[in-house]
Amino acid sequence: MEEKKENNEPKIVAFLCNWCSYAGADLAGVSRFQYPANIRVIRIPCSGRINPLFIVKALQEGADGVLVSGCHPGDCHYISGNLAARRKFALLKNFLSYLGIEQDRVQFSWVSASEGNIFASLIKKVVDNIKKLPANKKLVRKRVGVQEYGWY
Amino acid sequence: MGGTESIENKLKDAVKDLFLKKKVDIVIGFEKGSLPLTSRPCFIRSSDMAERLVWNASCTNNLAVYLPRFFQKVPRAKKSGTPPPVVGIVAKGCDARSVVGLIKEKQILKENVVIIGMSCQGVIDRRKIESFIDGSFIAGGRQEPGGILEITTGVGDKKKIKVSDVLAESCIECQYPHVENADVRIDGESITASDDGYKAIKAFEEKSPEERWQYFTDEISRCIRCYACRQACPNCYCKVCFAEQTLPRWIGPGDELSDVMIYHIGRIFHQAGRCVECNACVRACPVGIDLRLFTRKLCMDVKELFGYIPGLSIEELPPLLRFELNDNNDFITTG
Amino acid sequence: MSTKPLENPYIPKPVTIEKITIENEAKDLKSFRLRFVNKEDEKAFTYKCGQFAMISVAGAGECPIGIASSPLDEGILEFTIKRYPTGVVTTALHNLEEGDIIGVRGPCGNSYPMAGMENKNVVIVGGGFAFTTLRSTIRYMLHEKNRSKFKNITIIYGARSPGELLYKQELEEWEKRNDVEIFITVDKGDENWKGREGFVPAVVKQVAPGSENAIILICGPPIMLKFTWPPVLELGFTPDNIITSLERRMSCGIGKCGRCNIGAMYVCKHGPVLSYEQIQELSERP
Amino acid sequence: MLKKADINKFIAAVMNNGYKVFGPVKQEDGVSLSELKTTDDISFDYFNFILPPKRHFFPWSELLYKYKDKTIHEAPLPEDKTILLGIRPCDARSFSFLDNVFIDDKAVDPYYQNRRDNTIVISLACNQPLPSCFCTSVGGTPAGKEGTDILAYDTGDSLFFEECSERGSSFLKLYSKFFSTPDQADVQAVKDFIAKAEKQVLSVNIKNAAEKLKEKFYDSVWDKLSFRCLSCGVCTFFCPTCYCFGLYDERDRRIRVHDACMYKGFTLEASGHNPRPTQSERMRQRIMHKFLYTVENFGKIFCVGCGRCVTACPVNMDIRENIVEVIG
Repeated sequence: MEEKKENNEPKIVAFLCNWCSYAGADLAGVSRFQYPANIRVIRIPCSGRINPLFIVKALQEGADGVLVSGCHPGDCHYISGNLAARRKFALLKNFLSYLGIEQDRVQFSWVSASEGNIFASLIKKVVDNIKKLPANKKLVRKRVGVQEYGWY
Repeated sequence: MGGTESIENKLKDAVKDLFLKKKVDIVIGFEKGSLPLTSRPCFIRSSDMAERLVWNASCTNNLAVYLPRFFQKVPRAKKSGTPPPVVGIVAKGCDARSVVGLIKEKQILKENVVIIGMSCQGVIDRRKIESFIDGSFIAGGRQEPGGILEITTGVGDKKKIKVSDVLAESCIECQYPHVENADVRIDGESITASDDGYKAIKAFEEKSPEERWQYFTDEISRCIRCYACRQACPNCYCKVCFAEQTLPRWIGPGDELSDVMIYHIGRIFHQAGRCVECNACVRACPVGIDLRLFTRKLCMDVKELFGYIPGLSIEELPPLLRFELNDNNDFITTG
Repeated sequence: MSTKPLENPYIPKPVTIEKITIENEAKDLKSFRLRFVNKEDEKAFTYKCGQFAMISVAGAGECPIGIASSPLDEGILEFTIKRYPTGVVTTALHNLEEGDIIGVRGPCGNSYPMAGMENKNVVIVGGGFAFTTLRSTIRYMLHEKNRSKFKNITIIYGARSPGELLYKQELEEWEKRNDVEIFITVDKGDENWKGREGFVPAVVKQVAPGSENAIILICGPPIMLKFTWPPVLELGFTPDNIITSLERRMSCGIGKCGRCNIGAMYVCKHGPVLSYEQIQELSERP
Repeated sequence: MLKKADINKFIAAVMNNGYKVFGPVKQEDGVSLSELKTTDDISFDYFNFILPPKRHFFPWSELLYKYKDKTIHEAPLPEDKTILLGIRPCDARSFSFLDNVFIDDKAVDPYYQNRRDNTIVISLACNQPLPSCFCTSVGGTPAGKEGTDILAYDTGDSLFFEECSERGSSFLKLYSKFFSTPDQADVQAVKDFIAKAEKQVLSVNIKNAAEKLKEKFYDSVWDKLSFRCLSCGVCTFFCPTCYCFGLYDERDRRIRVHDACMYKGFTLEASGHNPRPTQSERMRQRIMHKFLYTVENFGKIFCVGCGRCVTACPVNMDIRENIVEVIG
């Protein structure tokens, strides 16, 4: 039922932590590392700020993918924000794929402020992964009510 | 053999004793319900009220859901400094684990709760009984010694059904039927702990993502958004649920299917590391959504990833409040 | 078979925000002057003093607000709206700018008994920003066409502090007039405040307006109402001559959605204006 | 009379005339009121539908208008010609109650009215009341005619149709070729049928409930009753006569959705004030609304005795016991 059409220009929401990944993205830009323009960056104070609902909501609002990136484990500006977050992320990723949402739809990574090149290659990888998926149709706001769905 | 009736008498005596010794102010237990083969929560406030208590396979509710309200400030409460009451609770294994969870989350005071630990023989699933009696309804019924239910059907037939044949799925799969931390213990026969290793969940995982999504969609599309699953859950004590928050408004109030899904994803995810698999949400659901298949996935993951089982110890920190530097990092995408 | 309705009562009419006035120091009270986009809507929207309307902000929702302009103010509608940090619609409203379009639905509810007030002394007691519908009434009564219909008019208006007084310019104008007596009080004044200090019930006692052939309109927060009833009754006002206005959360404004009822009385349909006598008959005293 | 074997032909003829037919359809978890796709789907093997049929007139969620380019685009009013088949008399009765609310002289709800005008209700007399039923105590009967256009009796292998409104009889006339004239035995069978069903319904003594409730407003009984309640609102969602709703904006559109008086947020004002702050007030509101306020406003108890709230409640709050306890 899903059309298997290639998803050429996916929209990806990237939540980047202020202290590492956002700075990493900055560095990638300053250093002129090329990466695909599919990401829409949202700066967050720490990957620990991520409420799992942010990710789910991004998918609902039509994002084809979500990337959350923070400091490397142990390097968190707030000491342990990313470690606490990692447990949530592990559960969320498993849970969403259990419900039938593609594994690569939601991705997590660690990028430090000095890793501009890694940031660029990460984005390339993430975009490539998501391009292989069909356009996000599953959790997207459909404007279809439960009633239209058939069950009364 | 200790049938439910003798357990019931023991329970009554124990509760009376608690009142006589002034150890409790109130006891939450079960009384006979208004429909055949039902029991419902009741609040015992004196020793002579203890006669109302019943104990049988239809004592399905998780009574821990009532506990937080004894320790919360209610809008009309008197401002006097009366101390919170000591509350006794008739608890099955799952209820007791919920109590532990509530104590851990500081919703109730440990010293103000008296756990009356029952030996649980499992509870029935009414939907299963209904399937046993070929589309008729339960017009009457009672539980006989030896775990037999005698059911009168709508057409007047009498049928005997073994309790064990109509046990709720959660009881069949129950890993911890025993109340470990009981203050008062009512002994008797109980079901044996089973560990099926989350067979149903693993079987579901085997299906293709499309099939899984279809199943999830089919189930959730029946939701009428009454939020009974949330209200029946002892863990859902939030003053304002994310589903009803207005600033920001996470989900719209309409019949948008994705909103309903997000409600369920959100609610289930909030149970991560807290859900004791008591099945209260499933039972409360008036349209019979198979929530269990989804809630248990998180229980399984929490157990497998973090080795944590909710409700066993008060001291152990819940999994999402802890972390290790060498936690599972396999899911991380590297650049 | 019943006849088809002329108009769908759930559809708001578009209005343009013509002017926004910040009314108080805390800046959480703003007056919005609105003008209908369509002339026919303006004609259809005939209201009386004391009625309210449902104000819609697209994307945020709808809430009931008392009409602050007088029916004689042609072409415009005015509302004074307090912003609550927890209120979705009021917050959205306060973020709007002049020229934006919002929706208005109504008018809803009943009105002050203007006909019954004619040829009588009128006392108006207001507290806080509940003064809005009273302002509508005062403007209506002080209009040159109407002033002769009413006898003495006494206004008692209190606010928490001088900065919280609404419609300052108008208050000044009214103070200058000699056909209306006005007493303004604040709970606590500041260094520049030269007027009265004290709570509204106390001022009512001091001023002691005569109750003979008089009708009194009281509008304010519940705590003020509670303490204003006894002195007013003592002054000899009969319960049917004490008029007040209630508020409740509403959604439909036409007596259907079921949330504003106090007993069998729906505030949006049978209210919001009730006499003290009617309030005493309610099962639940507001 | 209509032979059950002929019902397919009858329904097919109705569908050919442009009617959408909603009837009892066998599904995985029991029979539910759904749109008939083919005439073979009908099943008369049910007691009552799980969900109340009020949703056909007053859907759970309904689009009122869209706001685009600074203008309001009204949603078209529903115009589908519809047949509701197999509604139980208790539920049909609820329609006549809802009419009072939505089609009153001051403000008419156009959505409700349009649906109501375009729908013919064919109810099916109840042959097997459930243990949770109490329709006779609130003024209904298992073969009540209120709110219905045509009432059918299931007499075994055929259906006995009785016209209950003008609309019903003019509708039936169009399809008279499917029907045979009932004989004496059939009429007798129907009479027996009603008598038998009526006997089975549980009776609850709620005489003068309205008057007694008036005095109970500040009674402590509400605290006691409501303590068990989880305030989940299942009772209101399942109640065929509960009609409270809310208007909400979802971005560019305004929708109307069911709401429930059992929720804390139902009456919560922006200022933080809540006139019904605890479950005790909310429970009082629900019971008073059904048994007192509507009696004062419309002269009717807004309960049809279908028993849905009794069976659906997760903690077995039984409205029959509650009302007796309050007025006791």
